[in-house]
Amino acid sequence: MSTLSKAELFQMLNHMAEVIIENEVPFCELDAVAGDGDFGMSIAKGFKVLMAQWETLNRESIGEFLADCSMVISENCGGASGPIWGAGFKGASKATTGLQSLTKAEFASMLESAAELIQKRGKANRGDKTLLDALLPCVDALNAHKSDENSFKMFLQTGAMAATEGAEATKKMIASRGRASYVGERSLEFPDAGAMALSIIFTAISGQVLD
Amino acid sequence: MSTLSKAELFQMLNHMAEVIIENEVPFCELDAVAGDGDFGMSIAKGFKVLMAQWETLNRESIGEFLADCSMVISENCGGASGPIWGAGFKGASKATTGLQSLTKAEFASMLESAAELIQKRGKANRGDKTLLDALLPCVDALNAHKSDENSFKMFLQTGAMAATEGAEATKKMIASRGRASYVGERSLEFPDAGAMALSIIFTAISGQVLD
Amino acid sequence: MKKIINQTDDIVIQMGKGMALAHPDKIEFEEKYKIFKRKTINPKKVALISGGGSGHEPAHAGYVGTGMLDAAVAGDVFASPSSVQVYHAIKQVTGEAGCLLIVKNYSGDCMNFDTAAEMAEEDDLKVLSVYVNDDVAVKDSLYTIGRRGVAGTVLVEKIAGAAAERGDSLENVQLLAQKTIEQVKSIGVALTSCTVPAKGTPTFDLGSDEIEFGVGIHGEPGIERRKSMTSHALAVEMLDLLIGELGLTDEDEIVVMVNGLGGTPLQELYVFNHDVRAILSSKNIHVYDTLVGNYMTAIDMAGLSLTVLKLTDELKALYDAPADTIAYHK
Amino acid sequence: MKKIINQTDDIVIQMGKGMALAHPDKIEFEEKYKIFKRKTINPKKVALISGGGSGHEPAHAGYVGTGMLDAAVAGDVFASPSSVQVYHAIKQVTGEAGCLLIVKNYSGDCMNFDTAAEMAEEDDLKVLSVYVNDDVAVKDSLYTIGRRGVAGTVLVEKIAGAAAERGDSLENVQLLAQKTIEQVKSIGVALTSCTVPAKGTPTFDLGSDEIEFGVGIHGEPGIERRKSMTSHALAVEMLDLLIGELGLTDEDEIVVMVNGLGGTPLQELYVFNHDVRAILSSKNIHVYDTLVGNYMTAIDMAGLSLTVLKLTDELKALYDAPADTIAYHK
Ligand SMILES: Nc1ncnc2c1ncn2[C@@H]1O[C@H](COP(=O)(O)OP(=O)(O)O)[C@@H](O)[C@H]1O
Ligand SMILES: Nc1ncnc2c1ncn2[C@@H]1O[C@H](COP(=O)(O)OP(=O)(O)O)[C@@H](O)[C@H]1O
Ligand SMILES: [Mg+2]
Ligand SMILES: [Mg+2]
Ligand SMILES: [Mg+2]
Ligand SMILES: [Mg+2]
Repeated sequence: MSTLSKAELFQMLNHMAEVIIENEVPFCELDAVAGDGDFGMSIAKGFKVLMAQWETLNRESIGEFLADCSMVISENCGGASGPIWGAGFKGASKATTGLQSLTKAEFASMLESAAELIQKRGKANRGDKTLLDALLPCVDALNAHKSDENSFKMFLQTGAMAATEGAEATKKMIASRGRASYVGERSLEFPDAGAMALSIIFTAISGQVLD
Repeated sequence: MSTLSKAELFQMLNHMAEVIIENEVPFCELDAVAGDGDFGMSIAKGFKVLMAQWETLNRESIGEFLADCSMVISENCGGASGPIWGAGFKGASKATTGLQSLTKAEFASMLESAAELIQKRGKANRGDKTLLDALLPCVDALNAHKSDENSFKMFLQTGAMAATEGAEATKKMIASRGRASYVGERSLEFPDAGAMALSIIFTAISGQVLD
Repeated sequence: MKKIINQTDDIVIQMGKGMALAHPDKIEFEEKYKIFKRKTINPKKVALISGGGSGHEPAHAGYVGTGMLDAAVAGDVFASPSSVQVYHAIKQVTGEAGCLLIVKNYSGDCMNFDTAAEMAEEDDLKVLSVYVNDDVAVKDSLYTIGRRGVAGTVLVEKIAGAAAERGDSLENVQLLAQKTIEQVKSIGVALTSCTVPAKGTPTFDLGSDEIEFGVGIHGEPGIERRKSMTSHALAVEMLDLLIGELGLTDEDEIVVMVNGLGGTPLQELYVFNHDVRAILSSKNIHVYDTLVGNYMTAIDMAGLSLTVLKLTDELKALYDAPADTIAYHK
Repeated sequence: MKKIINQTDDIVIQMGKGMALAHPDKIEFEEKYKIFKRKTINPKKVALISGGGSGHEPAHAGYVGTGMLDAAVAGDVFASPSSVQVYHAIKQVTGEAGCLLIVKNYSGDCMNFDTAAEMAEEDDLKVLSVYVNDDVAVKDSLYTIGRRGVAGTVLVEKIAGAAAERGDSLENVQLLAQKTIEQVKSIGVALTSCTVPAKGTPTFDLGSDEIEFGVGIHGEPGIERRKSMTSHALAVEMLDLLIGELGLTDEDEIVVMVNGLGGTPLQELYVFNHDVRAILSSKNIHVYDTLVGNYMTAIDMAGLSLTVLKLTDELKALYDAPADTIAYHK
C-alpha cells in the first residue's frame, strides 16, 4: 500500500480521537507536573464532541473533512489546546483541499502545514518545550522517508519514532511557551505534556494501519 | 494530719492548675469525640491566667482566695467551662468564707457547695453526662467518709476513686447537656470530657498531698 | 496543621485587629474584651448584640453595621465569650432603648450571655435575649438543651436589625427576632473536618468517601456518617428535612441561604444552589431571595449548610430593608 | 476527591445557572457560550469583557455589573474559553463605543481572546485588549510569554470599569487599564493543592510542613517549595517582593488585596492582613483601602495571594467610583 485512502484516513482520525479520549487522565497527569493539569481534559473534550458529530462532518474530500474537524476542535477544546490543535487541523486541511487519498509525500506535507499553522498561532519555536518538539522531528522524518519503498505503515512508524524521541528530548528543555514556562527550570526532567501526547497518539495510530 | 492548712490548699489548687494546663491537648481530644474539641483549650486558658495572677490573689482566707479564683476563671475560661467552673469555685468559696484551714467535713461541704452552684448555673442533673457525674459521686464519698480516722490523703483518694468511677460510668450515658447532647446516642461508649477531667485532676492532686 | 497564623494564643486579637484595619469605616475593635462595634452608636435605638466563639467568620463581626448588629463579642475559637466580655459589650452600646442579645443556643453561650444580662440589669439596663436554634440535625427534645444555632442566625440578625433600625421598641424587636427564629431552619453537611488552631489536628476523621450529614458548625457530629452523595441527592434530602420542619407548601415564599463552611469552593455552592432551585421549583415553592457564600463558617471545614427562612409579609418588609455591613449588603 | 457536584462534565453550566438563579437582578447566563452578562447593556459606553477558565469564582462572573464588567466568558475549569465563545460575548455586548477585552496573560487565553477579537473586527466592531500580568512569582523574561495574570485582574476590572461607566473612549479605557496593570503586582502562596473536578486528584502534593511559595491560580508551581512559615514571616517576604517590584517609597499610597484561594478560612486572611499592615506602617506606606476575601480563587486551594496596587490621583478617582456587582460593592 503506498497511498492512504480517504476512508483509511478518516478511520485513522477516528482512532486518534479514541486514543485521546482514553488518555484523558494520563494526559492531565503529564500536564500537572509543571502546568495546570488540565491538558487531557481540555483536549479530550473537543475530541468527544468531534466523535459525537462524526457522522455530520463534510466527507467530500480530506481537506474538507479536516476543515470541519478544525472548527469543532477550536470551539470545543479548552485552554491552549483549542487554538493549537485547531490551527493544526486547519493547516492540515489547507494542504489537502480536494484530495481523496494521500501519498506519503502528501501525508508529510499535510503534517508540515499543520506544524506551520501551529507555529503561526502559538509563536513557539523548536526547543520551547511544546508539542512542536515532537511534531517537527516527526515531519522531518516523514520528509526524509517520503520516497522510501516501504509500506505506509513503516513510513508512519518512522514518524512515530521521531515524535517519541522528540518528546523524550523535551525533558532536557526549559519551557518557554505555555503554562509550564512560568516555572522555568522546574520544568526540567519532565517531558512536555503536548509533545508526549503527540508521541502516544502517533505511535498508536501508526500501529493500527494495515501493512 | 486531719486538717488541711490554707497553704496546703493553695498548693493543691496550684497543682490543680498545673494538671489542667498539662492536659490541654488530651482534654481537647476527649471533647472532640462528641463535642467540639475545645474543652482542654477553654479550661486551660483560664487556669493559665490564674497562674499568671497567682501572687495577686487575696490570701486572707480560703473563701476569699477561692472567690478571686472564681472571678478569673469565669472571665477567662472559654465556652461552657467559664460559667461552670466559675460557679464551682464560687460555690466552694461560699462554703469557706473566713476559713484558715479545712477539716475533712469542711472539705466535703466545700465541694458540695461547688456542685450545688454548678447545678444551679448549668441546670444539669445526675445522669446528664456532665462533670457532675464525677463530682456528685465524689461529694457523696467524701461525705460518707468525712468522719473516718484515716489520713487526709486517704480521704481525698476515696473521693478521687469515686470521681473516677463516676467518670467511667458516663460512657453508658446519653448526653443531655452541653454540646455532646446534640449527638444523642452517638455520645454512648465515650466518657464525658468534663467528668474525665475531674477524675484526672482529683486523682493527681490527692496523690500529691502529704500523708 | 498548616495555617497562615502566628501564635495560636493571639489569633482572635490579631484577626480582630486585621479586620478593623481592613474596614475602618465600618467597625472598631476593642482588644480588651474582644468587642467589635459600630463606629457610631445611636443610643435612641434598640442595641443589637450577638457573638459567640470565633472561627465562624465573617460571623458575627461581619454583620456589625447599619441595619444589623451594633456589637459582636468574640470568644476564642469555638468557645463562648465570657460573661464579663458580653457585659462590657452591653455597657458600651446600650442606651435608653435597651438591648437585645441574639444568642446561638449552646449551653456555654446561653450561660455566659444570661449572666451578662443579669449583670447589666443590675446596672439598670434593659436587656432581653433570643436564642437561635435553627439546626434541624438535632432532635428537639425535652431532655436536651434543644437545637443548635447555626447559619440562620444571620437572618435573625438581619430582620431584628431592620426592626431596631426602624425604631421598634425592645419588646417588639425581640418579638420579631423570635418570629424569625420560628421560621428559619438549617441543616449542614461536612466533607472534611475543621481544625481548631490551638488543637492543631482535625476534630474528627472522615473516610475519603464519607460525609457527616447534619454536622454542626463546630465540627460536632450530626445525624449520621454517610457515603458521599451527589449535589442533587444532597439537596433533595436536605430540602426534605427543611420543608418538613417548616411545613412548606406551594403557597409559600422563602429565602434560601447556601452557606459555605469555610473550605468549600464557591463553585460547589452555586452548583448546589442550582439543584436546590430545581427541586423547589418542582414543588412550586417560590424563592424570594437567595444568599450564596460563606456566612457562618466552621473555620476551614469543607461542606455547606442550607438554610430556609419562610417569609411572612411582616418579615419580608424587614428583610427588604437596607443593611450595610462588611459581609452583608442590601 | 470529595466535592459537592454532579457530573463533572456539566459543572460550569450548573454553576452558571446556579449563579444566575441566585442573582437574577444582577446577571444573565447564556448557557450555549457560557456567557454571563448584565441584565441591560448600555450600547453607548465602552463594553468591558473578561473571562477565562472557570475555577476562580467569584471571578469573573462576580464582577459583572455597574462599574465593572459587561460580560464574563467562562471556559471549563482552568481552561480558556474558546475563541468562538469570546466572539459571541463580544457580539452580544459591544455597541458603537467598542469593547475592551481584559485578558489574563496565559497562552491559551491570549490565543483565544485574540482570535475572537479578529473575528469581531471582521464584523466591523472595535475591539482592543489588555493583558494582565501581575504575578511577580514568574520571571519576566524575553524568552517566556511573560508573567501570569492573577488577582490583580479584579482591580484592573474595577478601574477600567469605572472609566467605561464614566463615558471614556475605548482608547482611554484601554490606556487606564494598561496604567493599572503597570501599577499592580501580586504574589501567592499555597498550603494545599487544588483538585480539578474532572481530574479528581490534587494537581500537586505538598508535605504536611511544606508550602508552595509563588503558586499560580491553577496550581502551577511557583518560586520554590518551602517549609511552613508564620503569617508574619510570609507577609514580610511577600511584601518585600511587591514593594521592590513597584518601587514603593514612604510617599506612596496603595490598595491592598488579601485574597483567599478558595479553601482558606477568613480568619487567616485577617490575621495575615494584620501582619501586612504592621509591616507597611513600619515603612510609612499609606494604605488607602483594603480588600480581604475570596476574589480570585483556585477552586479549593488553601493559601492566599497578596496584591498591591500603587495609586495615582487618576487611578484613585476611578477606584473610588461606585460599583455594584455580585462580589464587589463600592
Ligand atoms: N504557544 C504554544 N505553541 C505550541 N504548543 C503550545 C503552546 N502553548 C502550549 N502548548 C502546548 O499545549 C500543551 C498544554 O495544553 P493545555 O493544558 O490544554 O493548555 P493550558 O496551558 O492553557 O492549560 C503544552 O504541553 C504544550 O505542548
Ligand atoms: N450544663 C452543664 N452543666 C454542667 N456541666 C456542663 C454543662 N454543659 C457542659 N458541661 C461540661 O462542660 C464540658 C464541655 O466544656 P467545654 O468544651 O468548655 O464547653 P462547650 O460545650 O461550650 O464547648 C462537658 O464535657 C461537660 O462536662
Ligand atoms: Mg494545561
Ligand atoms: Mg467543647
Ligand atoms: Mg466550645
Ligand atoms: Mg489550562
